Amino acid sequence: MYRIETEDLNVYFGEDHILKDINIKIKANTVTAIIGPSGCGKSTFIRTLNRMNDVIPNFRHEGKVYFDGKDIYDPDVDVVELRKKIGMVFQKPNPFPKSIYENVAYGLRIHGVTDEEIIRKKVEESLKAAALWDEVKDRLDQSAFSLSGGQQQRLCIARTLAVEPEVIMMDEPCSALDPISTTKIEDLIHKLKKDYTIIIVTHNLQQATRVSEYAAFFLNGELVEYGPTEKLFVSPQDKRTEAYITGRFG
Amino acid sequence: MYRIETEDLNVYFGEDHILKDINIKIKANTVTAIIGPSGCGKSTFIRTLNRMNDVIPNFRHEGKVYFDGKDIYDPDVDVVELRKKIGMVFQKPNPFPKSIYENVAYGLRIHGVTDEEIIRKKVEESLKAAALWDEVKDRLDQSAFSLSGGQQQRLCIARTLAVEPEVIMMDEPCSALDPISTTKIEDLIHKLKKDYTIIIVTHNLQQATRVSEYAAFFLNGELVEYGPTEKLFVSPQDKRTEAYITGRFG
Amino acid sequence: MIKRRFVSPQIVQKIMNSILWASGILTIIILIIIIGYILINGLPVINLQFLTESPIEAGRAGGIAPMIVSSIYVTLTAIIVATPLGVGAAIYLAEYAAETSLIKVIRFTTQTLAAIPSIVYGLFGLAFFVVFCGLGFSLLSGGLVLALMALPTILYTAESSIKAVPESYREASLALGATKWQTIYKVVLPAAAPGIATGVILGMARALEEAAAVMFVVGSATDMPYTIFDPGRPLPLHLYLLAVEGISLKNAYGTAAVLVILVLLITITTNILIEKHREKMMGR
Amino acid sequence: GQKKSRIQIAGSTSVQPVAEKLAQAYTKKHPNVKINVQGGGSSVGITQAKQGTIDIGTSSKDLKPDERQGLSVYLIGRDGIAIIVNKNNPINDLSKSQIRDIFSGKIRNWKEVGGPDAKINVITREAGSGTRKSFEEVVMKNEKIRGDAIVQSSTEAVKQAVKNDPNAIGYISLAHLDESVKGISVDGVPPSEKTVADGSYPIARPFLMLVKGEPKDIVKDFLKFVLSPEGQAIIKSEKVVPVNQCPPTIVQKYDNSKLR
Amino acid sequence: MKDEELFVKRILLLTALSTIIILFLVIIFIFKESIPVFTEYGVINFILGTKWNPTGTPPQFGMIPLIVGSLALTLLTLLIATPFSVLCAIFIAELAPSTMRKILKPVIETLAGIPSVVYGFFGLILLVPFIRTHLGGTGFGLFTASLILTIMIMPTIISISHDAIRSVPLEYKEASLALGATHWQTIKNVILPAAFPGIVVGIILGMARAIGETLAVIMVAGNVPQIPHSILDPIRALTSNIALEMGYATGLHYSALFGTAVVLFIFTLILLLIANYFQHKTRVRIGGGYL
Ligand SMILES: Nc1ncnc2c1ncn2[C@@H]1O[C@H](COP(=O)(O)OP(=O)(O)OP(=O)(O)O)[C@@H](O)[C@H]1O
Ligand SMILES: Nc1ncnc2c1ncn2[C@@H]1O[C@H](COP(=O)(O)OP(=O)(O)OP(=O)(O)O)[C@@H](O)[C@H]1O
Ligand SMILES: [Mg+2]
Ligand SMILES: [Mg+2]
Ligand SMILES: O=P([O-])([O-])[O-]
Repeated sequence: MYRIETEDLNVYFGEDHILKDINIKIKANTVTAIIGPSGCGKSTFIRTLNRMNDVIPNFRHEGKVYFDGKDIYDPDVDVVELRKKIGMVFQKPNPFPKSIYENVAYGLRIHGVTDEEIIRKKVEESLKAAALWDEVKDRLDQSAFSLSGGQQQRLCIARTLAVEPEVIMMDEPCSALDPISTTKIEDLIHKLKKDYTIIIVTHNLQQATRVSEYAAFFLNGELVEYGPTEKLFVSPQDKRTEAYITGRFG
Repeated sequence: MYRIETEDLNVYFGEDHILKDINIKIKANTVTAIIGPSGCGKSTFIRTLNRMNDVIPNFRHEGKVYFDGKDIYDPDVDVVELRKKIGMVFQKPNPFPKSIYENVAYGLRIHGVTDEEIIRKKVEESLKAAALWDEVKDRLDQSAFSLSGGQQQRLCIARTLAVEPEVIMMDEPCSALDPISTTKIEDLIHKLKKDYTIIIVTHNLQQATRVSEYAAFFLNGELVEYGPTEKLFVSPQDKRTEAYITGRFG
Repeated sequence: MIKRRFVSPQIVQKIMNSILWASGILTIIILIIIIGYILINGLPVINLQFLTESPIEAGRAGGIAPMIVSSIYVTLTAIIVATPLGVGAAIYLAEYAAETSLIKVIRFTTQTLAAIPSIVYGLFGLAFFVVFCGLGFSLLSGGLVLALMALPTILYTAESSIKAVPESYREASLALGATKWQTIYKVVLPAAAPGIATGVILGMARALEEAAAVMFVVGSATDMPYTIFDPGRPLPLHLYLLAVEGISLKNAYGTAAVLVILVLLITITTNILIEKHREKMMGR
Repeated sequence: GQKKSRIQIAGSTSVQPVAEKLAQAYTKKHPNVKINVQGGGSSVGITQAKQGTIDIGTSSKDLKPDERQGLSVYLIGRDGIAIIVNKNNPINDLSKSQIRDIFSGKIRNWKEVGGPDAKINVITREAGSGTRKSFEEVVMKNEKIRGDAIVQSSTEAVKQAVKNDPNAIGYISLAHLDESVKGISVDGVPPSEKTVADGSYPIARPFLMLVKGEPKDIVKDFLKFVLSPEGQAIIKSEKVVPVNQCPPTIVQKYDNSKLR
Repeated sequence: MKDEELFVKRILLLTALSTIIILFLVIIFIFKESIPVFTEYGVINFILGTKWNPTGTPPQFGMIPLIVGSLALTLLTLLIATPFSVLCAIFIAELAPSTMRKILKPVIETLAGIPSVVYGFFGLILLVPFIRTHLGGTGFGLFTASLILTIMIMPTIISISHDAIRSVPLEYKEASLALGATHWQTIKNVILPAAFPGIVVGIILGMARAIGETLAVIMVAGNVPQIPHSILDPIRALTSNIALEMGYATGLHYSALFGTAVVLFIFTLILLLIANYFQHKTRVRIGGGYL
């Protein structure tokens, strides 16, 4: 069984047809890269997978999205539970206007953990997993805004890890980061791969080849090509894929 | 004589040292590409060339910036004249909330042109030069916001052309555009090259090779390498340049 | 993750949902009942005669035409005086002033002006405009007092809408070789216009509804005023006197309804105008 | 013939309705004259008249000697002050001393004056009100109105309060008395224009018009109109006692006779 | 060109300075008229006096009952108005369907523009009798006045709080939801704290309106210059004191009413300073960036 599977998924924002007949099957514990030029629907796609698009007033979808075999748009699905299981990291680092510590603790607190000792441990653990602990351990009380962009992004990853999701989706997590931060986050993805199913949106094709096992190329809301990363980059089946990966646009 | 020349240019925002000892010489009627990862100072650099950074309260510079042999930071330089000569197109298309026509006419009006006939001619000419005329000629009265992103970006270019600058600087003009718009703008750059000196910031390395004759690689505020584009991409002198153009970060 | 709470967040969510709906609806109902009550009692009083005639016997009979004219005079005076001052100051604060101590002083001053009770403005108007400046009891004195009261509202709203104009517009203009003032005048102000208009409307609404501040300065003559140098009696003051002096409860309801309708009309038309402007600018 | 001119009147809000009626009648006869009647309060009338910024000031209370300096003061009528209770209150008659004790707080329950067992809610006017001043002078003498009495800012507000509260007592201008409340007898005398006029009803106060120095031209003409039978008839129609029905000893105190 | 720029800048500076000039004029003219009461009656006697009886012999001009009255009225009003307004703002911003919000927003704005006299009139006709029959007393008093003021300032607080809530970046909300927080948890833990400074602005403006309201309060508060012992007791606010007696006052009494305006002015100034401090503190506490 696939962890995530879509069947003829179509997404509309009001009149606009944003995603067209998307069929994709994602195995557990793999890293899938979503690539494609700006505006092709990458973000919309992953936001459909954890029903984040529900907050957009005129969002509408057709088709099915299965998570562990269950359609997540079924009326009896608990969205809160779903989002707990499918964590998400956004393109722009978006820490809360709270302290570093409270940012990571946030997820635990809302899920009912009150024992401060457990929270403290989990915060440390998550920050370590996100390769941020050493840099912030002496300033956990400081505002998250005092961190650099790369650190903020890793903080957001730590915040996501803290609630122990099964899937982590990242929307261009490195696009605003410097080389060193980028390297750190890529290393992190390598480390997380064995425990989590990871979906990463990126505009950096080299990054896609470095971190992912599968790659999906979106264009104008269509899934043009999907398969093992190496195959997609070395011998693309579709002309448009080839044009894109050779840098003819985007 | 070079059109633009910097001599040990250092730029600070408050305490932050953003640009470090930049020495660059740009010939007239060439296209120079500025490349480098996010935050390395590309935008800051080109904004220093038309004194756009003056609007930032804690901006400070050291060193010289010559435009046609004259230091633009001399007290007797008329900034308004300078900016007229060095046009600029921004990363995100930023048309004014006015009609298409008024967007292009704006520069003429502020420079004292009142004859509507002259303005009309110039608007048409500029829109033609920006390869936008055919698409908008029947709807000049409509809001500029009714255009697509790519059209808006070309409108911004037309707006810049209308005031007849000598240099055009573009800050990642295609980063938010679809493939077709990107191609149109690249074609446009090729066309403009013979009349204007062009500086283009881009994160798309293929684009840099396609449009530019010279390339400058920035990293952490330093100008790591500068030279003919082909040479820089084929046989980079610096390890960091090589790492970057082979996609190891960014 | 283990749950360690007896009431699940989902349940809390449901409870809070109900509380929010209940309090939201309740508040709105209460507020609407008041309007409804005024309108139900006041609308039957309103007819052409009521709107176009002068009051007879201090308002026991007849209409409220001079009060409508008085209200228009004082409100317009207030807006005409306060708008250039408020918008000018807003431009200065938003575009020219760095965070100097002068700015802090002006900001605190504006806050203070906004917080001064209207009755204090009334006393000031009496001592300054009426007596010191020799304007006497007149609609001009009233309008000037109201201008002072509307000023902070206009200033504050205009400042924040000017600040909300994207930096990219300014940069685009400057990059084309525009001077700072050209940029402000031709790009920033048009883009901020809807917000500034809202501020002016709010200031206008404040001037239109004020009774206490004008009580001691307009004189409360019931005659039709011809110029702003005449004394007059704006609608809210008329309402207060009618209700409190017990001249006519029926006409008090009518006057209240006219005021409510005026406020409604102003809000609705400006909303429409602003929407139109936005549509034209943004193409949506 | 006559060129257009204007008279400015300001002052007591109690006098204002009467003054407006007078002005209307006068301008009907003299279309070239325009009269503005404004409120502001008696003291506004006094000070503005003194400064000469208005032509005629009005007051619903007597002037102190120093206030009167430099002013011509004309009595245009007298207004009674009615003691009112709720219509459901069985009390019809109180003595002046009972009223005094109620307002000073010595009597606090209606049953002490023969009514039901209920607390008395005392309603008074604000300090400085002409009505209150006259009430205090005639009824309270040296006693003070109890400190926790509800203060209402106008005649009608007092009337509203008494109309709605079965246990309330208050006092208002006789001109405003109507069936919505009950005006009780004082020492057996019911409040009416007649009893005020003949002096048997004890609580009343003057309505005054004030002019700086001597009145001239149209101002003088207007004042003459006010004191003429026609003007006095208007005053009477407003339930104010006209001057010719007031005791001459009172009229003597003012400058009415000098107007001729 | 340069000259014109400078000229414009000067003019604009002048308009900005006009606020300072106006404030100075207000202060000078209000203080000037009040000097007699301070010099002849005495600052201490005036501000700390416990009796207001301007027509007594000798007249007494003690401010304490009025200060207490205004203070109690303001606090009680805020106590009632704040929770309801904030809940209502949350409802409109976060829960109400978008068509409902589009209707409610202008309705609330209209309500904020309804003349306060209308509210006072409503209170006099309906609320006073209601309170008397159901809660006792005369119906005029602190509680009635608070309710009227509450109704009056709620639209202000709702409208500003609503804007503050709506302007919290969507990113925060999404980040919280993406972690599996419920909507209410997100509102409570992320949206409200981030909107807090804006909500405080709304409360301050509402408070300023409550303190400054004159005529509506006169109509329902009972206007007794006394220190209230229960919330049903009648009180007199500083503003009411001025409006009630201004028409008749002369001499020292006139000056004492301008003195009341001075006290009122200082009163608002103090509250403003407290509010500023409070707002500043919450800003700093909330995070590195100003929100
Ligand atoms: N809330 C929305 N309402 C309407 N249209 C939207 C909305 N969000 C996105 N879109 C549109 O949907 C399309 C896909 O957007 P999406 O953000 O998914 O692109 P993307 O591939 O993530 O682009 P990028 O690389 O720039 O992030 C775009 O045309 C965009 O304009
Ligand atoms: N106004 C400012 N004040 C302080 N620091 C600034 C300011 N603008 C930019 N910086 C800093 O200057 C550095 C260079 O920024 P710049 O925008 O020039 O980078 P860039 O190369 O254009 O990046 P990108 O590709 O993301 O546009 C960054 O570290 C940025 O944080
Ligand atoms: Mg995206
Ligand atoms: Mg940049
Ligand atoms: O002067 P009065 O309003 O009390 O009649």
